[in-house]
Amino acid sequence: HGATVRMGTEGAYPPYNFINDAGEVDGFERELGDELCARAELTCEWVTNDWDSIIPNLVSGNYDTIIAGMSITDERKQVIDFTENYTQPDPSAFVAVAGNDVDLAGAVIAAQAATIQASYVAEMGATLLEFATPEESIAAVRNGEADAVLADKAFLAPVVEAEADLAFTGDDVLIGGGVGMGVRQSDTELRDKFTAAIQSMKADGSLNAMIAKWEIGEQF
Amino acid sequence: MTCWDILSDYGLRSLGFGERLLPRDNFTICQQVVLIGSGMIWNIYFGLLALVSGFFLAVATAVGKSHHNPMFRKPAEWFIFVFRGSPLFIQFFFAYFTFQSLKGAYPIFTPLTSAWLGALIVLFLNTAAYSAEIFYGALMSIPKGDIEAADAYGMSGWKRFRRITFPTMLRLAWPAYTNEAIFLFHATTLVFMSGFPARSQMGDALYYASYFADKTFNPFIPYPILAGFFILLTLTVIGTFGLINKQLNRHLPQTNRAKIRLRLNLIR
Amino acid sequence: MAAIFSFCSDPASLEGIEWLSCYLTTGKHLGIYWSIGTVLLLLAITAPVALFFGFAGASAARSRILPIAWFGKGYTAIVRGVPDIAFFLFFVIALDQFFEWIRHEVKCPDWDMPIRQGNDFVVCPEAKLPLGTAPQWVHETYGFSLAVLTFAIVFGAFAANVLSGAMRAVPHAQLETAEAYGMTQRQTFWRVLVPQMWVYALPGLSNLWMVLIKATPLLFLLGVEDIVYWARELGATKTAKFTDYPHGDWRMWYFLALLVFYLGFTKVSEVVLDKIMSRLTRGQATAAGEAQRKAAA
Amino acid sequence: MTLNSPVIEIRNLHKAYGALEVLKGVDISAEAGQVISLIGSSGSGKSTLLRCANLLEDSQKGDILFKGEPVAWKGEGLQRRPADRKQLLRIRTNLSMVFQQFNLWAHMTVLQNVMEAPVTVLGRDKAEVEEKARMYLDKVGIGDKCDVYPAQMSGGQQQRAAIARALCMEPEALLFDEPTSALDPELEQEVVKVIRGLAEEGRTMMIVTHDMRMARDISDHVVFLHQGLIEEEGAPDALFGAPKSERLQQFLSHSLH
Amino acid sequence: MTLNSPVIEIRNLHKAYGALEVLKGVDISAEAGQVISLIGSSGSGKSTLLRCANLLEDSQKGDILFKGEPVAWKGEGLQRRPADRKQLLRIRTNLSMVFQQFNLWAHMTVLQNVMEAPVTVLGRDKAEVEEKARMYLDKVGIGDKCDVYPAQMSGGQQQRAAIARALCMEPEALLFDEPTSALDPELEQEVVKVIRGLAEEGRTMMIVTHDMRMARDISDHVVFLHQGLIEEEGAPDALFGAPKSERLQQFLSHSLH
Ligand SMILES: Nc1ncnc2c1ncn2[C@@H]1O[C@H](COP(=O)(O)OP(=O)(O)OP(=O)(O)O)[C@@H](O)[C@H]1O
Ligand SMILES: Nc1ncnc2c1ncn2[C@@H]1O[C@H](COP(=O)(O)OP(=O)(O)OP(=O)(O)O)[C@@H](O)[C@H]1O
Ligand SMILES: [Mg+2]
Ligand SMILES: [Mg+2]
Repeated sequence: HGATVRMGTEGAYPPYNFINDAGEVDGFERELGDELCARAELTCEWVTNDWDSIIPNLVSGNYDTIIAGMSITDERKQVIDFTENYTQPDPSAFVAVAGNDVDLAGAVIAAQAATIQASYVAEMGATLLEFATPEESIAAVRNGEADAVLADKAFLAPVVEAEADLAFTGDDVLIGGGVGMGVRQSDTELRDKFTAAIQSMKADGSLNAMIAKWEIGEQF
Repeated sequence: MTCWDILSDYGLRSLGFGERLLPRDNFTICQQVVLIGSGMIWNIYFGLLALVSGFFLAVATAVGKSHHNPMFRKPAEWFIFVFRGSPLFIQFFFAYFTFQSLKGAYPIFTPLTSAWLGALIVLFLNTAAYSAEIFYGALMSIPKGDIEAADAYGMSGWKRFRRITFPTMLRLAWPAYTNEAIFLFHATTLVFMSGFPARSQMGDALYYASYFADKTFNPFIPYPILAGFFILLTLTVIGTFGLINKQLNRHLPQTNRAKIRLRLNLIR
Repeated sequence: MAAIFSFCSDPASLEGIEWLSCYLTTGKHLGIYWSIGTVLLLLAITAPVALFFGFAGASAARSRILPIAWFGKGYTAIVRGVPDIAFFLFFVIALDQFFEWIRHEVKCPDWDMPIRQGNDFVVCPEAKLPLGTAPQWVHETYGFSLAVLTFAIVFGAFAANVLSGAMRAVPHAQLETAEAYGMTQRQTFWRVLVPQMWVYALPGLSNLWMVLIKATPLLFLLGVEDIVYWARELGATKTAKFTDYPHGDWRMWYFLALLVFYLGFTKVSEVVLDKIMSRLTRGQATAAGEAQRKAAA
Repeated sequence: MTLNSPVIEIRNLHKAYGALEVLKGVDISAEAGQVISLIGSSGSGKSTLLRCANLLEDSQKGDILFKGEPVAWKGEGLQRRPADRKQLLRIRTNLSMVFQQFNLWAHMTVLQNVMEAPVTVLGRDKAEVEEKARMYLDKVGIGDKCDVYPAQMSGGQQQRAAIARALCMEPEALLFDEPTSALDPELEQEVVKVIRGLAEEGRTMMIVTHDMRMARDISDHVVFLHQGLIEEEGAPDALFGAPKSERLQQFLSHSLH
Repeated sequence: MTLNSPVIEIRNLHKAYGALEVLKGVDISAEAGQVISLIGSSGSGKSTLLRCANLLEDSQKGDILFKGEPVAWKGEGLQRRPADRKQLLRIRTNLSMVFQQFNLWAHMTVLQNVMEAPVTVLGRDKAEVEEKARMYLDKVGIGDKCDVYPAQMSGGQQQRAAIARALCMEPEALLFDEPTSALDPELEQEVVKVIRGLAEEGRTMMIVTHDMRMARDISDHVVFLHQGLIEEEGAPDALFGAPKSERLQQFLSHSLH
């Protein structure tokens, strides 16, 4: 096998990435990442890092890729490079207490701080309530602090499924341009290797199978 | 857009005045300085109010802890122990949780779940506990002759405390208390970081600094700006506390104070 | 996954205490137990190093050689000014880059590409700290050492302030006497000033220790997993899809456990500090010495 | 409180520091206007006795009466403490002490030191007290040092400030612990004069001193303390003129000329 | 350094605390084995003079010579400081001082206090020093208090510990600031004996005292300080027997019997 590549992830965003019962990184991106590494003939090591400092640490060389459910946006592209996206643009969705009809434009809406969803809520004119973790933003809806929460649909779906008193509300919104792997801009070689691997997975359908398995959303 | 425009648009953004939306692209240094500076309003608000109110509770608690009667001593000891013994973010967590259930039961408690009041209460209790321990330590190192003379002249209770014990305690505690004041101002950065939610993007200096760090992905601009603001704030605190310290130590012979200076003595 | 208890192979069928004992011994929970050790180790190393920095800073601030005095004063004033969290958000990265840059200059003199490429910081592979090929534990150890260094720098500044206050609190007559007996400044410093200053310094230092204990969650900003990270992670709502042990929002219970841990740790610290303090105040003409005497009488 | 009862009365007082027994049963009584001198070698327990009389130290056995009113105790032996705080304060405001180590409050100027207790404890008028304080400071010869801090004064000046502080309380009884130890003979005479004046005003005094001449000059009654017990006591002329106990004879042999 | 030069010589010494001029030109010289007493009223500058001699205070004008070697200065007036730290240390190790307020080191037991300087400054053998320290402590009568802290001793005991500490240095010259102020006459005689013994060994001493009898008994030369100047000096018999200046006559009138 070839060079060692350190894969940086957050480990707190199921189904994309989370820590399983054994204490290891698991989820859609873990499976995907391992497969991509195999195809690109690289040895991969998994590293968890706080969301807030995940890009600075990549840029500074503490790991080589970000594979953490990170949507490709223009802002981010100014600082790091992305591989080709490995999910379709992922819809975000509102969740409120079941049975409550929320007027989203005038409501208090919770979101995780420093996410594209937080920016979106600020722009749509609703009162934004920012929490440090996605967990807290859902808890705010449960206990009435906020009328609704906006987050990735794939993240919310299992929660709504498990809890009867929460339900989707309003229309889904499309923010961001699908999820890709982030690499340093100077690391074009690595980016191309992974893009090639992703393309090959798209071509043989194995990526769609994985997306279906983890219920990530639309397929290619 | 000139820097003046930015100042009028965002100078009071942390309080909800000015532009509704935060800047989203083409970030300038000026924007970062103005917004982070605007956030400092909250840090100063929390720090100052908690410090001043906490001082009184701290003195009372320190006296309670040094009291021979367990009725006063025990509660003081427990208060100090619990608030000094647990991390601030856990205190924020439980306070937020408690305030929420209070609010559920009685609507008058609604303001408690907002940072301006809820977090202030937590910071107030927290700094009171830390300061109380400092004051208690100072109480314990007061020269016994001073207290003895007061006793012998029939000074007791409040009088002895106000005239003899308290000034000496303050003098001895001051350097450590200065540290505590600084820690408190630093701790105010945790309010929106891990305690209370920020509403409509009204946050403190760290909130805006991390907003910019998150948008520009460059930690080397917003955080040093934040650090710069805090250094200014801290120097102000150190300066103010230093003036008070001079006042507290005015009885020490001036010549001696200047004279006894020792060289760097790291190696024996 | 190798479970500790044999009956844990099918968690869904378990209940009550058996479920709990399986739950609490998952690999994830072993992570939090392990991190307790990490935190304790961090404190055990940081405290003496920070004390040393503080001592050096306080001594420097007293120095007669002006540049040294300025350095000491500047260090205590500036470093105390920056919230530790801000330190961890940018200073550590800068420190890390600084080390790598030095290594780069030494190890790769013929490197022709710029170190700053746009936003990226690129040094030659041999200069990376730790090497890109190093196993994960080396990376964690490195992050850990950076954390120790940063904590020591930050808390050293506060310790310096406490210590220089304590040095000033030692009655002047005590030092003067030593000088009168022909002790050199160094001897006066080590034989009289330093032993006597602890009584005045200990309350402030113990406060610093208490603050330091609670600063460990910052470790995660450096990629070192500490107990608070794990408590947040473990306490969050778990849906059946991603775990064999689904549960609701249990952060409350995990935070309670953390609370107990911190309070216990504080208690132990207090007992030890009290012991030291009562040793220091024995026979002294202070309120504490007097209380001690009256209590022993 | 009977009319003729002594102002200070100490009965069978026992006091130990840990295992070290310092006072082993001491009886002393001082009537109004009386001056009692305590003499004895260093470490014999003189300071301790004064401090017990002022209730600064807890004693283990025996009674202390102030104007016939016995101090109320609670607890036994090493646990014995004064029971009544009000009583304690009442006694102390009527009893001023000059400490062997002066114990001036370091954070106050000399004038503040002197004014402190009359103003805060007795609640006297500030302007009046200041006038008095300056008068007493003049009396002991340091009227020009009103605004300096104790650390800026010579030993003798500090001692005089401590005396002025005690005088300014104008208490019924005064306890002096070696009040002239740091003073030259001239000033000592001044202090002796002051003490005489106080006695004439009817104030009661207990004075610890190493100066036999002073003890002889000013006291109505002299007590010789030896190893925690009263070895001998009596009128100064009798005691100094014809000491009975061997120990006292030896002690005095060094100071008589 | 000439052979017969005085051990301590002070020439035209001026010293002020801020605006307060304390010494206004004092000359004193003490030859080997000589005992010089300094008398004078409280606040006249006696302690200040001793402290200047020991270089604990910076003086503004005048010279200080130790065994003929003048102290090197740098700076002028209020900025004048000793220039040579080595010299400073050399002088101080040969010169021990007993302070008016004793200044025992609070964090050390009595024995440690006495042993400290000989061991760390002179680098003497610890076991030997301990033996000597115990000997000196016995000599001043507090051999049983070796292991207590200063705060646990009576005033006189602390003073004796301070004397033992100075003696244990076995220096060429000693400066005593009211070494018997807290001692009873009996102990005072002991101390006088000790001082005589030291003088016989050839050690030089300067003693500040308020005890005229002691000054007369032990000194070779007495200096009367008044308002920062030497008002009169001479052999004790001459000075005490027939004081010339009016001020001294008045001063002594109080202590002569
Ligand atoms: N640190 C100081 N700062 C200012 N003035 C001082 C200081 N120390 C002493 N003085 C003043 O200097 C004068 C001389 O003081 P010094 O201690 O030398 O007197 P002294 O002759 O030893 O008197 P005593 O017999 O009372 O000890 C006094 O008037 C005193 O107030
Ligand atoms: N705080 C204390 N702890 C323990 N022992 C003490 C304490 N204070 C005094 N002593 C001891 O008690 C004894 C009597 O002390 P005290 O101070 O009463 O003596 P004194 O008669 O006043 O002597 P002096 O004339 O030297 O002042 C001494 O042996 C002393 O060592
Ligand atoms: Mg005494
Ligand atoms: Mg003096």
